[in-house]
Amino acid sequence: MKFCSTKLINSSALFIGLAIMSGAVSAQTVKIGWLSSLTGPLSSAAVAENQGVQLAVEEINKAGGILGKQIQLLTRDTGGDPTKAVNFAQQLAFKDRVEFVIGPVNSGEGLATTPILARAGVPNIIIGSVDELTDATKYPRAFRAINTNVQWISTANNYALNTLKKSKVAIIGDTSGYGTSSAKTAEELLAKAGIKPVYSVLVDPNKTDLTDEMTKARAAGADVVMPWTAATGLLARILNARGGMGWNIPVVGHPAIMAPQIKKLLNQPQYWENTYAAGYVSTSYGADGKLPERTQALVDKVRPSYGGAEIDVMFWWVALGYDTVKIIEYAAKTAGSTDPAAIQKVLENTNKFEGVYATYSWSPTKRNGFPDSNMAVNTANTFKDGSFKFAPR
Amino acid sequence: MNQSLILPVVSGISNPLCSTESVLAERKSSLEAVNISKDFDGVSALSDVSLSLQPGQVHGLIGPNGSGKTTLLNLLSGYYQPTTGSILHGGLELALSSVQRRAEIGVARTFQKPRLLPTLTVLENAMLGAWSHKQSGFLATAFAFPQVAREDKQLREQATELLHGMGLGYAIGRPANLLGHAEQRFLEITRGLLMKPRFILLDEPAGGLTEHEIEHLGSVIRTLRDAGIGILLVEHHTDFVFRICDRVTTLNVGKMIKRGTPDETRFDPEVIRVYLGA
Amino acid sequence: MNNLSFLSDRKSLALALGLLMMVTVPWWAGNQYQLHMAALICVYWILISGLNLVIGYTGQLSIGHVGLLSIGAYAFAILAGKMGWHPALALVVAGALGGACGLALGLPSLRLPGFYFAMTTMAFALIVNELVLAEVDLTGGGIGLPGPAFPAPLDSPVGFYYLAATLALLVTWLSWNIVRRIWGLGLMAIRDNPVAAQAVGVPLFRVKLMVFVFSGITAGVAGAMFASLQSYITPDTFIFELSLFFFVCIVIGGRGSIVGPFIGTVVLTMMPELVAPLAKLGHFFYGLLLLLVVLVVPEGLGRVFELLHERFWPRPVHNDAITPDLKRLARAIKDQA
Amino acid sequence: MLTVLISGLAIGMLYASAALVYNVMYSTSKVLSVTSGHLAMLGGVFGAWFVNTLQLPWGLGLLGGIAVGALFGWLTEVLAIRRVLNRGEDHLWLLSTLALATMVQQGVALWWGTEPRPFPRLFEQNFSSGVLDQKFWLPIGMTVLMAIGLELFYRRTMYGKLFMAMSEDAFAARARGVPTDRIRVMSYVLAGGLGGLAGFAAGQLTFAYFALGLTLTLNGFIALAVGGLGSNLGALIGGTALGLLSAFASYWFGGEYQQTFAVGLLMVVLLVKPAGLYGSLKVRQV
Repeated sequence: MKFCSTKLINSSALFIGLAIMSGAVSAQTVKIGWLSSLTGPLSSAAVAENQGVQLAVEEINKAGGILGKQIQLLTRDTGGDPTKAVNFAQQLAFKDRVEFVIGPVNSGEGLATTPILARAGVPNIIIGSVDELTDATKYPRAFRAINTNVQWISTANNYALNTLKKSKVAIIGDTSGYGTSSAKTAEELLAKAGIKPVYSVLVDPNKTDLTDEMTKARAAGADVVMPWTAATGLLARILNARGGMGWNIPVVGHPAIMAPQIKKLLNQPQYWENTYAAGYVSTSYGADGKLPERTQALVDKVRPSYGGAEIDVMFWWVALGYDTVKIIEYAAKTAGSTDPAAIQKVLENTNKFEGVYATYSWSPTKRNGFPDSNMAVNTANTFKDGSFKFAPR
Repeated sequence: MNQSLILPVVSGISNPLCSTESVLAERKSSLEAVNISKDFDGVSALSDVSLSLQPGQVHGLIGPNGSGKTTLLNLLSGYYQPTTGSILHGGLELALSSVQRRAEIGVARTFQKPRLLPTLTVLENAMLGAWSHKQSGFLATAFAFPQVAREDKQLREQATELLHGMGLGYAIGRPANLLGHAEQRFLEITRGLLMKPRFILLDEPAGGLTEHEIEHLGSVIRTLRDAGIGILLVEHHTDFVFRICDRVTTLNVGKMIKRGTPDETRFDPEVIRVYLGA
Repeated sequence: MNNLSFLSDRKSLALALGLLMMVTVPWWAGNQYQLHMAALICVYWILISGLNLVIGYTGQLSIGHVGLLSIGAYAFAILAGKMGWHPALALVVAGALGGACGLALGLPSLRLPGFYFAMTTMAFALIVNELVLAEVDLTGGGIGLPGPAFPAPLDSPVGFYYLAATLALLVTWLSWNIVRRIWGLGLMAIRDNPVAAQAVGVPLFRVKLMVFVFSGITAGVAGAMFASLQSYITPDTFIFELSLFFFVCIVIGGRGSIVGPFIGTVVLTMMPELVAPLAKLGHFFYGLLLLLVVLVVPEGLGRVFELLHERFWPRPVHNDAITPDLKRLARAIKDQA
Repeated sequence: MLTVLISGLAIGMLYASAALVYNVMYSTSKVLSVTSGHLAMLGGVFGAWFVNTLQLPWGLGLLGGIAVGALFGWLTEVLAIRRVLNRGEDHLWLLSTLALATMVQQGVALWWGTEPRPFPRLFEQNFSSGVLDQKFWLPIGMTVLMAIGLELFYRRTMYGKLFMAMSEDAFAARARGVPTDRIRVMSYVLAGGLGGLAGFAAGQLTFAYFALGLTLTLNGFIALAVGGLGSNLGALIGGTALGLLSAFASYWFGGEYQQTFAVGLLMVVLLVKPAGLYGSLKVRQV
């Protein structure tokens, strides 16, 4: 008994010691927590974003860091599991005492971590697209860098309805969390435009063949198919079904349908034609075949890590990751400190901060920094070196 | 249903032609198999066998391998249900009732190969026998109502007493998987006794025991008999059977070929022919 | 590990120590993160100690309890969140609902042989997730629901921890009461030798069902606490691997033990947090652990300590012959009646 | 509508093949291995790896897929079955195979990635051939062949007869001098090979995807339980029923309730006829 009680005291002393130490460390560095899902499902986006984050941190540290302090990046691999994400969020906020948190990548995790980080008062750069993630009153220090799901969907809808002049929409979502919610949002937005989808279905992301659904869509008289799922397998099967049926109608939907790995899953390359998705001005080749110079500059910086070869990931993930750190740098420099309140003040009065991925503006009432004007529609099969051509207008 | 009624040991009860009231008394308390037949998918294992197990009587059941001894025992204890015929206790039809129901009525049994809980102690194995007449329910136990502890203590003492009585006192805290063969057999009988049985069916209890241990087994069985418990003894060890049984039933290929006192059985030519040998 | 023999001094000392540790966690936990982990362990344990009766004692291998956890969590989030009930009430209802679903699942499945049962429970977990996703209006579908906090003072990390710890202790106490009495013997008889269990009159199905419903209730309560602790629940929280985790905690802890699975829960919950590489390996690691335990010490790690114990303090095995004390036997039988 | 039928049939036959794999392992060991579905997953993933990554001709890829499956089958027997059966506690094999299944699934996820990857086209065929597409007919044909092959194997060959003898009564077989341990190993290798074959045949349907295993383990089991444990005909029928059910269910009601329907089928069958259509759950306790 006695022995153990002393042990207990020791242990508590140890913990206190740790706490002090961590406090001491944070004196010379700026700690940024990076909740990433580098493994597990949907890791591809996270891996690409991680490139950008790492690059930005190296740059800034080479250039002398933020406010003379080196950035200490604490990467935590959540494996896409919300429970782990919550644990790590707690760890970063209360054990490691980070000044900023980037992420997490998946909305499912973000929905769980954002309230926690808000309670801890840690400024949080949101890179999940689900709309519920930001709320100026509930999560005053959560600022979204990525576009919202609504922006994606409305961009796609807008293109389908107004540019392609299609009105008989078939919506295909998957039964995963993201799929169900997106399909729902898509229907609501269409309803706003006074359009009711002629056909709408949710399918299992691992369903082996989409011919039935596509046949029904055709039977329903659809003239455009809008898939809302991030599951590459499913997207590829939709395109394969369309190709197999020889049914040449446009497919407009989630950016994942432009992902290079889709190409590999297609029965024939031409099945990728007449396929469009919401994308970004920053990662689209202009009429002159050039990228915006900020993007081009970043591409050149990243190139070496690809051994000079072509970039085989969607480059906007990299750009987004890069920007998240740059936003933090900008906020800290402008505020002259890493005091959370000051950071919030700066960020919510940000007008047109020019990043690579987008030009961000937040206000005291607005936490979604990504402007509609930066959205674009790309043609899927124009993937080249990480970016795309604009869809025909 | 818990109190086992104990009748005085009447000798030579089983003469079918005796006064009606004693017949009723028997009926009331005996465990009877009446014209039982059992087929296993078409193959007959028992046909038209009757057996009446009286309280305070040791009833031997002998016969060559595959003559249906264990089948009959399984029918009495409820693991099988008879194809035809009935199993009665005190005029109560049991043929279709579950094993558990018979445990409640007070039919205990042991197995050819003792079935104990290896990781539990001797005491715990014995206590398990008290299941069917314990009073404390699941919730009462979960919330540790006082009477639960009281009952537990009581069962513990009963088990301890019985174990000492059976001569297992020295092993009381030992896990069952460390027990010798004889110890296992005796422990299984003790578990049966914790059931407050009216009848206990022993499936080859002397199997694998030394002469000395068989002696002890015999004295134990006699003690149980004197306590008014009816004992069915399925055994190959015939002179042991003839030594302690009051009645002996002999089976051969699923049919009863002899029922009588040990002496009648021992010198019955048919029994000698099919089983005992010259 | 033998729960029926009365607590020896060493055991009660350990117990006292354990309690002291639990009560003092908020003091020696360096920060809120450690407190969160402690609370998480308690919440997991609420479920696992109930599940332990099913798996560890009755030997029914349920790999679907994440489904019951999910039901409890959503019930709590919907009642206390959307409908604005008092969290305490919602907690109770979540437990009751968990129990009801346990009953609904147990009725058809508990009669089935082991593998059939395991697969059915697993399928149940999948179905629950499927329905949660489908019933968008009720559960928020893929977006999920916020898990409401308890009223002050239970809304603070310390307060919540004490709530969780109290419930964990309560459930532990309940299951301990079960296993140390004759009921525990009945359960283990079902696990180790159903035939013998029948012979002494244990109604296999009824008892299995009772225990399973009990575990359903604890799972429901755990779910409610989980929702509140996580502060937000989505379907991707309740993955099959979580079931596997509960399962592994019990199996490596040791069948027929309460302490073992508890240690298992603590260690397995902390390990990925402490040892980063394991987080990468993820569930591969659980698989490996499970395999090692099954192959090396199927009785669970608890058994290892027993073996060591017997190694250093061997219990004297003097083989005296059986010599019945017939008078005592006769008396004992009479006294019983 | 026809495509619903065919795709349902194809996926159903894949389930059936998983059920066959269950049966082969069960016949000699009375073990239902959780790894049954993962064998097919391995066949698909390694098939794709051999052909797409290593650029082997698909014939070799096929052999490779079968080999990997057989290897893992053998591994299952050695690691998860042999020692556990000697212990004779009937629940342990469930734990050990579950453990092994988890390990192989996570291992493949770490090595191969969690995104589905393409599987090579085996025969020259126009992609617009709809219901005649090889991606449907390969798994269907292959599973039927497997079932017939197994029946012939059991009836005609010496080893097949030994398998049967063992599944009838292992002790008696051992007593009659059948090398039961060796036969058991063989059955697991055979099961592994068949699983790999099935996974390869269905590769174009499922893509090379790490999570296929658990799905097949569950649905294959449902097919097995519906058709009846130990019966290959039952496996085919159960698989077909399940495949068509989920196909039409998701065609009429959308994909949200697929699993619910599948398990509904299982529950109904188990309640009405616990032994399944053609099976026999022999439970002799005393």
